[in-house]
Amino acid sequence: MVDLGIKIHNVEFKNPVLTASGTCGFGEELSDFIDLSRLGGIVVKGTTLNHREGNPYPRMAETPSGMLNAVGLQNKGVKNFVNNIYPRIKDIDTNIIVNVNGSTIDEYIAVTEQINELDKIPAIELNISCPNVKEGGMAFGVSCPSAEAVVKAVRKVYNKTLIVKLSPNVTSIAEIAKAVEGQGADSVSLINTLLGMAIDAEKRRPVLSTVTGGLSGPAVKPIALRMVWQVYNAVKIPVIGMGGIMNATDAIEFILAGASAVQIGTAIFKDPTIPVQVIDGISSYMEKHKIGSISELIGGLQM
Amino acid sequence: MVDLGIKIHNVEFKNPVLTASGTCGFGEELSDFIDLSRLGGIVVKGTTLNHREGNPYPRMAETPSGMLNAVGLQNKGVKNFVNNIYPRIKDIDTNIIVNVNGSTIDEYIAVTEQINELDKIPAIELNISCPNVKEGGMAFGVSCPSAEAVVKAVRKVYNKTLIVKLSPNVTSIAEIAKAVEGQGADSVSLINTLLGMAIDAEKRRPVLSTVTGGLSGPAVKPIALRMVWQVYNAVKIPVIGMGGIMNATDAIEFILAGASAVQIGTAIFKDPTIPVQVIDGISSYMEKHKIGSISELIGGLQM
Amino acid sequence: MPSNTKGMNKTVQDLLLLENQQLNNDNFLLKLKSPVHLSGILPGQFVNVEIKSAREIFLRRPFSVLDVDYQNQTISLLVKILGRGSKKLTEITPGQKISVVFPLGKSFTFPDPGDRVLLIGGGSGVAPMLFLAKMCGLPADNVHVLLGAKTINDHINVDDYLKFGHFYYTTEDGSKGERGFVIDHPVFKEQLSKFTRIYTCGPNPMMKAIAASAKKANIICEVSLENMMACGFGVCLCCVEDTNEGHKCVCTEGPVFNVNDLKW
Amino acid sequence: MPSNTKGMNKTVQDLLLLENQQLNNDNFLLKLKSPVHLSGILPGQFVNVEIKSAREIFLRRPFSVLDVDYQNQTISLLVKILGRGSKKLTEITPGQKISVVFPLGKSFTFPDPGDRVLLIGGGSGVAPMLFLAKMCGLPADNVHVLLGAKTINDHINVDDYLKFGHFYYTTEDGSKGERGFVIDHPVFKEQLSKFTRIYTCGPNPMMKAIAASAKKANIICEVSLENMMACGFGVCLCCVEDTNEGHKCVCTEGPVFNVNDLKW
Ligand SMILES: Cc1cc2nc3c(=O)[nH]c(=O)nc-3n(C[C@H](O)[C@H](O)[C@H](O)COP(=O)(O)OP(=O)(O)OC[C@H]3O[C@@H](n4cnc5c(N)ncnc54)[C@H](O)[C@@H]3O)c2cc1C
Ligand SMILES: Cc1cc2nc3c(=O)[nH]c(=O)nc-3n(C[C@H](O)[C@H](O)[C@H](O)COP(=O)(O)OP(=O)(O)OC[C@H]3O[C@@H](n4cnc5c(N)ncnc54)[C@H](O)[C@@H]3O)c2cc1C
Ligand SMILES: Cc1cc2nc3c(=O)[nH]c(=O)nc-3n(C[C@H](O)[C@H](O)[C@H](O)COP(=O)(O)O)c2cc1C
Ligand SMILES: Cc1cc2nc3c(=O)[nH]c(=O)nc-3n(C[C@H](O)[C@H](O)[C@H](O)COP(=O)(O)O)c2cc1C
Ligand code: FES
Ligand code: FES
Repeated sequence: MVDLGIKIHNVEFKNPVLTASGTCGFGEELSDFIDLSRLGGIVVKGTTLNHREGNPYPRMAETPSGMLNAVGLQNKGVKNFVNNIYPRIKDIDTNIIVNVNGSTIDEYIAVTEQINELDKIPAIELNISCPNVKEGGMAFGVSCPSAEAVVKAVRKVYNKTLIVKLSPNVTSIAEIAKAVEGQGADSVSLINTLLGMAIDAEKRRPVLSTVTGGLSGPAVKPIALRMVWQVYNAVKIPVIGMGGIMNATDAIEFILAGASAVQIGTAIFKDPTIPVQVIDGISSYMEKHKIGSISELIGGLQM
Repeated sequence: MVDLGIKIHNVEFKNPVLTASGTCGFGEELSDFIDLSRLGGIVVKGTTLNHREGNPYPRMAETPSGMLNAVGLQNKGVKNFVNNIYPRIKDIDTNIIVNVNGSTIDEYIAVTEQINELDKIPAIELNISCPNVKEGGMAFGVSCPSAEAVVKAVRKVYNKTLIVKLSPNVTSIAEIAKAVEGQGADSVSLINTLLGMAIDAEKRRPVLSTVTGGLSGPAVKPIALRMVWQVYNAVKIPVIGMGGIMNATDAIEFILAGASAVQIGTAIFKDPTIPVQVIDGISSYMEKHKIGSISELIGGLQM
Repeated sequence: MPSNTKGMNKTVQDLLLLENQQLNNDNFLLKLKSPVHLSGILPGQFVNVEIKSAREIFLRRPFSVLDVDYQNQTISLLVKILGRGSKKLTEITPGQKISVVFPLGKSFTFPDPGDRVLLIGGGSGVAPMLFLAKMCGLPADNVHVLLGAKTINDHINVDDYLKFGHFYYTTEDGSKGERGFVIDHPVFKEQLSKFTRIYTCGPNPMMKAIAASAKKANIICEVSLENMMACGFGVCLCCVEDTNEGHKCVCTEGPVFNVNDLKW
Repeated sequence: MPSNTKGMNKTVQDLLLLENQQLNNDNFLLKLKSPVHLSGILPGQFVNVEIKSAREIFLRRPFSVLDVDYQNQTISLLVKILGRGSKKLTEITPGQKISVVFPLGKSFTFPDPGDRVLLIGGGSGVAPMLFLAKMCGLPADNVHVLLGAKTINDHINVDDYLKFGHFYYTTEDGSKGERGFVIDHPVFKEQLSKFTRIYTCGPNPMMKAIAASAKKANIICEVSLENMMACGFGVCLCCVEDTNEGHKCVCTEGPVFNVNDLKW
């Protein structure tokens, strides 16, 4: 038996495969398809202080080997999560992580404080990289000072594991990673979606109601891998990698590039059993290559 | 008959379809496949002051709907271009544009000065965005001050049409575009390749000799479209769009987003007749939609 | 019978293509064999189909259930060629396997005994209407099915379903049935008040026109929407429709909606 | 006869797949019909094949020419399943069209009359060796063909070519011909000096070992390289091999190189 267990800061994961925020609902939606307790973790849909309706329809465009989305953080607000959702999902035998969002630093703080009260939430993923909201979101994640400010503020009110989710829409993601590490982030996760656009040539209109949206899926994998590798070489805290992972080989590539864990996003839309297939595939790979513990693979790229 | 003619600064193009630098050699290599005089223009392989061997093999990795390259500006230097290549290609009835590169500003100037002497080269494309060289290249294109410095220096020695080729590996491409416009660029072209990486999970090694390389092909189209649209809305000079164009519909999307002309790159590797197919496809589209002149389409996105 | 939300668990399965029959220019009937039972799949629900062989088709494509043979575990789809994905799907040959996620969405609310129902289908929206006619449990005299198309060649053969109700047709060029749109047909224009429920699936403009008349006449009306989907099972939030209660997911809270809940 | 560089213009054509024959576990013979004449295509040249039906195969795949029937305008390829692209290619059924760019690269330098040549093929490198044996214009007694494989099942049937030369085989497990690698075969190990030219195509380690012996014995040796390619016709500069004159494009300045030009 191979050992798939990893640790991010002080949270133990039975395996390094999590489902990505915004692509797995609150986990429950996948329970028909897979045994949720097999997952390393579930990062639930982005949560804000208040109820948000998100952006108008259409919110989606298919692109070569990928898709654009412009959901815009539709969610019923943190109160609803605490009162209605948390009780339903808290006993799933995996790590439930909440993806925390805000248009202002105060909102990030307010959401974090309420999540902090929830025993069974061992970590938050601070989303400073959502490209689909008018205020806040990605704006915080594309400059070092603003990224530092929000992480610093949240760190003050949160002493469990703080993961900061980085935007790929920057000149140097390694610098942003170092900046948030400097403010006490326990881990960074990357990448969020790349800002893209789709046009309907026949109608001569943008496809998305918001004109631009976030690109995800296999198309972005080469960029995501490069960024994980750059960030891994720049910071000491563990890196959680994602972007276009469709199978175990993709996941192993991210782990070799330096990811301690990976998240599966868009792939779930294609086939909600992929996260479990990835876990099984990593085991097989390790057996084939006689690797006893997944930690031997992390950053194991031979140069 | 529809009018496909466009003008960039004071260069007239019979149609808005050019072949992109590094993907069409010096044009000649395509002459078996297509009638070169049908093209709006040919942007020849990146040229440097001195002969460059480029990066070691392997230089290529296939990715989902795209590819990474790490050629690293292999070329025989500007002297060789002037003496051996220019005489062979100068009479092709299309606009031949030279893609100018340097590791230092002085090198950019030196190359430009030699190209400036060539009657039949109406424009240069200043490449400040090559991700595959250790010195210079993309470094110039990712910050406003360095982009301004090189454009300012080259502008002084060049009074034909100066196109500056921008890097997508930046937080705000619109700002870089405005900066180079401010230094007298006559046009901007975008996007160059996105920095990416590929890993061989079985060998646990990077696929490319240089670890990272430049991503191109349909995978990047949504990002390229978004950037063309952002830059079009930020500057007054004409924009030349590229990134993943595979057919006429793709080209029209770029034109609607604000491109006065487009370049076809990676698509040529799949099928060297694509540039001509794109020209014919744009004509058909215009006929179908009763558009007399291509200029009516430029930036014609209905919001 | 209430709308079905929990008939069987959602599942991803490789279904065997048994038949691929061209019905007319651009409509195909695909019959697929499932390795698992299909009990509880009801009219209005849909499946999400992977199209493997096509370059640059990344996401699955949703199709309504046209029919189910619960005993033989087969499911039929009506596929109209619209773009690249639907085209490729119609080119798959019997004997090949196709990955399908099912069952998805909520079914139509079944009529009460004594209801007189009008089912209106346009384009590929015919599929759920035929399945509903077959399954709704009303005597054929109380089931009236109005099908609209551009021209006679766009109508498919519905012989197998004629026993479940009275059928009416419109074409825009008058080549079959009444000339005009479905709302121009006498059964809709003149006899609407005879019906206690209307069900419809088809192009949005058609459904909106129907919904307006139904509201005016105060008749219960359910429509099946075809919003663009990425996942089909409620995790991506891409397929939303703006309703009186805010954005709702068409894939899980629909595709069937009571028009009174919509902002139409 | 000098090496061919300008036989016919390069072209992109849809070729009709006439035959797709499985030769053994993972080798297939594809015979394709061209709408244009094929004159001037010579051994060592290759074609670049589009693999349409496969998701996430973006670039074409290069394959050496195994044979040409100039009169009937057919071209044969030997395709060994290596990864996704070659696998998909072997699944295409006769009657379908495949887009192919050809002819690409330079051919082998043809031997002079009186030359005694040794042709050594390993794996799919067998293809250009068979074509060369057929085309080189020497009497069969002067053409010696040594083919290496892992085991007997990896050798393909070469009956059609036996008349063009003397054939020898090696397998790593001794199941056909001599046990060992090609360089362990007596014809190579003991009789090398009898040859005036060596041609080889196969895995790099094999070719490097052969090249080393050839250099030592001062015998002209040409190898055909299989570097990764994006375009196949000289525009991308991805396929370079480091030579004594710097980086050369394998697709246009090769794939055939004299080993003295390489940095091996
Ligand atoms: C719940 C539901 C049930 C459906 N039932 C049927 C059915 O029974 N029979 C049938 O033929 N079709 C049905 N459709 C529509 C079918 O999904 C689309 O025709 C198909 O996805 C188009 O794919 P394509 O690749 O051929 O088109 P593309 O080449 O992707 O696009 C062509 C056009 O179709 C539109 N389109 C693409 N994807 C979708 C999508 N997911 N939803 C709606 N429009 C889309 C695009 O905007 C574009 O204008 C249903 C759709 C939904 C959401
Ligand atoms: C000039 C030339 C002539 C060739 N002739 C033949 C022939 O006659 N018969 C034959 O079976 N094969 C031949 N090959 C090799 C053939 O091109 C590869 O086997 C094929 O491209 C693999 O594609 P794939 O999708 O199956 O593999 P992939 O799934 O893409 O990759 C599997 C493995 O193959 C390697 N590979 C992928 N693409 C290439 C490439 N373009 N060149 C070399 N290696 C590659 C990858 O590094 C990877 O390790 C030739 C190659 C060249 C360059
Ligand atoms: C429809 C959709 C919704 C998303 N919503 C969120 C979100 O709420 N919060 C967040 O941090 N990331 C969100 N993401 C980004 C993903 O979590 C992930 O970072 C990105 O999609 C890249 O991974 P992938 O290519 O595997 O999908 C969303 C992505 C998609 C496609
Ligand atoms: C193999 C290769 C070599 C390239 N060389 C150059 C170059 O020398 N100079 C340059 O400005 N861009 C170069 N590019 C970038 C292309 O010109 C173009 O900007 C990019 O590939 C995006 O367009 P595409 O997706 O249509 O290829 C190169 C691209 C490729 C794939
Ligand atoms: S399609 Fe994903 S939530 Fe409806
Ligand atoms: S493969 Fe493009 S230059 Fe050789």
